[in-house]
Amino acid sequence: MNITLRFFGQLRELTGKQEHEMTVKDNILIEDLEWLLGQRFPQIKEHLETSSFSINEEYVSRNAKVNAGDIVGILPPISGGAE
Amino acid sequence: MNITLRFFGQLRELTGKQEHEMTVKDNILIEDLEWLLGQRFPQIKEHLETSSFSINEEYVSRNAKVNAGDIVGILPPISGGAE
Amino acid sequence: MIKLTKEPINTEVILQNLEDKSTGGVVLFLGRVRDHANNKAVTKMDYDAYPKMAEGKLAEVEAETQKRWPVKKIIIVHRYGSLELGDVSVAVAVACAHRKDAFEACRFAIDTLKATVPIWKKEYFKEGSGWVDGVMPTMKQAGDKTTLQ
Amino acid sequence: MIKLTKEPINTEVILQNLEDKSTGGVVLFLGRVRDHANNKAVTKMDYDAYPKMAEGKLAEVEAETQKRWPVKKIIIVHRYGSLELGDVSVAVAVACAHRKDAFEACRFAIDTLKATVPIWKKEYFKEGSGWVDGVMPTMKQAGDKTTLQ
Repeated sequence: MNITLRFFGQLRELTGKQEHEMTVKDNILIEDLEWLLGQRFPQIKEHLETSSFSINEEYVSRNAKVNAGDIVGILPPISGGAE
Repeated sequence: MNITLRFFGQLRELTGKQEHEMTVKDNILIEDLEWLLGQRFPQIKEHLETSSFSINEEYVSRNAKVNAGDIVGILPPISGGAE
Repeated sequence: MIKLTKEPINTEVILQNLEDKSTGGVVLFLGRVRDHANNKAVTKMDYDAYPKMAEGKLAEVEAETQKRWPVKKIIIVHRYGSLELGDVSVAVAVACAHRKDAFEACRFAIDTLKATVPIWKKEYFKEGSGWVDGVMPTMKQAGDKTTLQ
Repeated sequence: MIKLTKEPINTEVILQNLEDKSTGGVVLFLGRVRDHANNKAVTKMDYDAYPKMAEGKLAEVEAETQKRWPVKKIIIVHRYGSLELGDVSVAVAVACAHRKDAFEACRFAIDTLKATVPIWKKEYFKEGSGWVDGVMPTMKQAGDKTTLQ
């Protein structure tokens, strides 16, 4: 199935990509996608552990299932607002 | 000696006076002045106990001494600002 | 900066005067005349003040707040006289490097102001009016709660 | 009301929109771009956002704050894009009948916003730049601290 990845902040800079289409096995879990991303984008491998994932604009846990056509966000630690 | 009294808020309304000159015995204590005021202005007698006193724009306690020429404020409970 | 004034409080000017590139957190508190009190409709509000003393106490609030928190800028303005519904009666604005300090300092300043600055409110209702019950002023700041005897 | 915008944040308009005769207490928090971070001079700041998701999270912050406090009006505006020193990056304004609620609600809203809204900051120094270390977003609000695994 096909899904769309979106990278933000430092991850966007490191991958050089804002959006990226990817073909993955049906109903892949986020934790397996995380492993795949580490293979495909070794430059962000060390950041994936501290990143969060979203599916269609909602935070999800590592055991969430991805469906065909989903938009998966890979979100480094957030730092909005002021301290 | 002569002193000047200043009334505020409800006390000003009840006495009908903003400022009032008064002759009192030298070095009178605030607590004795409070008693005198209750005699002179019976309409505020019940309010004096919950009021505060100032001498020359500083809060003072009941055992403070008043000097000639002092400005004595009689201040009902304050309610500035918003809740 | 502190100010006691009969003029309307201009929040825009206050925020302009609070500009400071070294501060990341600004907290502004505004007290406004509310249209109700104890379930009764209020129509307007008079503020009586002991002006010279109130200015001295406002300055003490400013100094004590600066002593307790790393405040870069602080502006306290209190209005008195006759106010309409919705009018701002008091503004406290604080700028600090960090937001935690700005919140705490602003809260301390308004709480201490309420406990020490000699200002009295008279509420007007559709029928009648009355002075608002207040508190005995504290000798110093809200920190020590020694009430005058 | 919530807004995510690339335009400068107009605090005057925010305060105007917060006018309400039934509320006696208003607290406005402003986050601004600071000229220093970790003892290094900052020259400007870029804010990256996941816009659609950030708007959803801002709306959740608004709703949760309204659920927990008797908030009459609440306005949350976050800016993103390229900001200069002193620019307001975020504004949270709350109007309540009483000031205690206004302070607590405003503080909760900005703390929760920081913990949940997907926005990233990149600091620029005289030499070089770097993404600001952040926090793992919490699943829900700052109230429950469940961090995503």
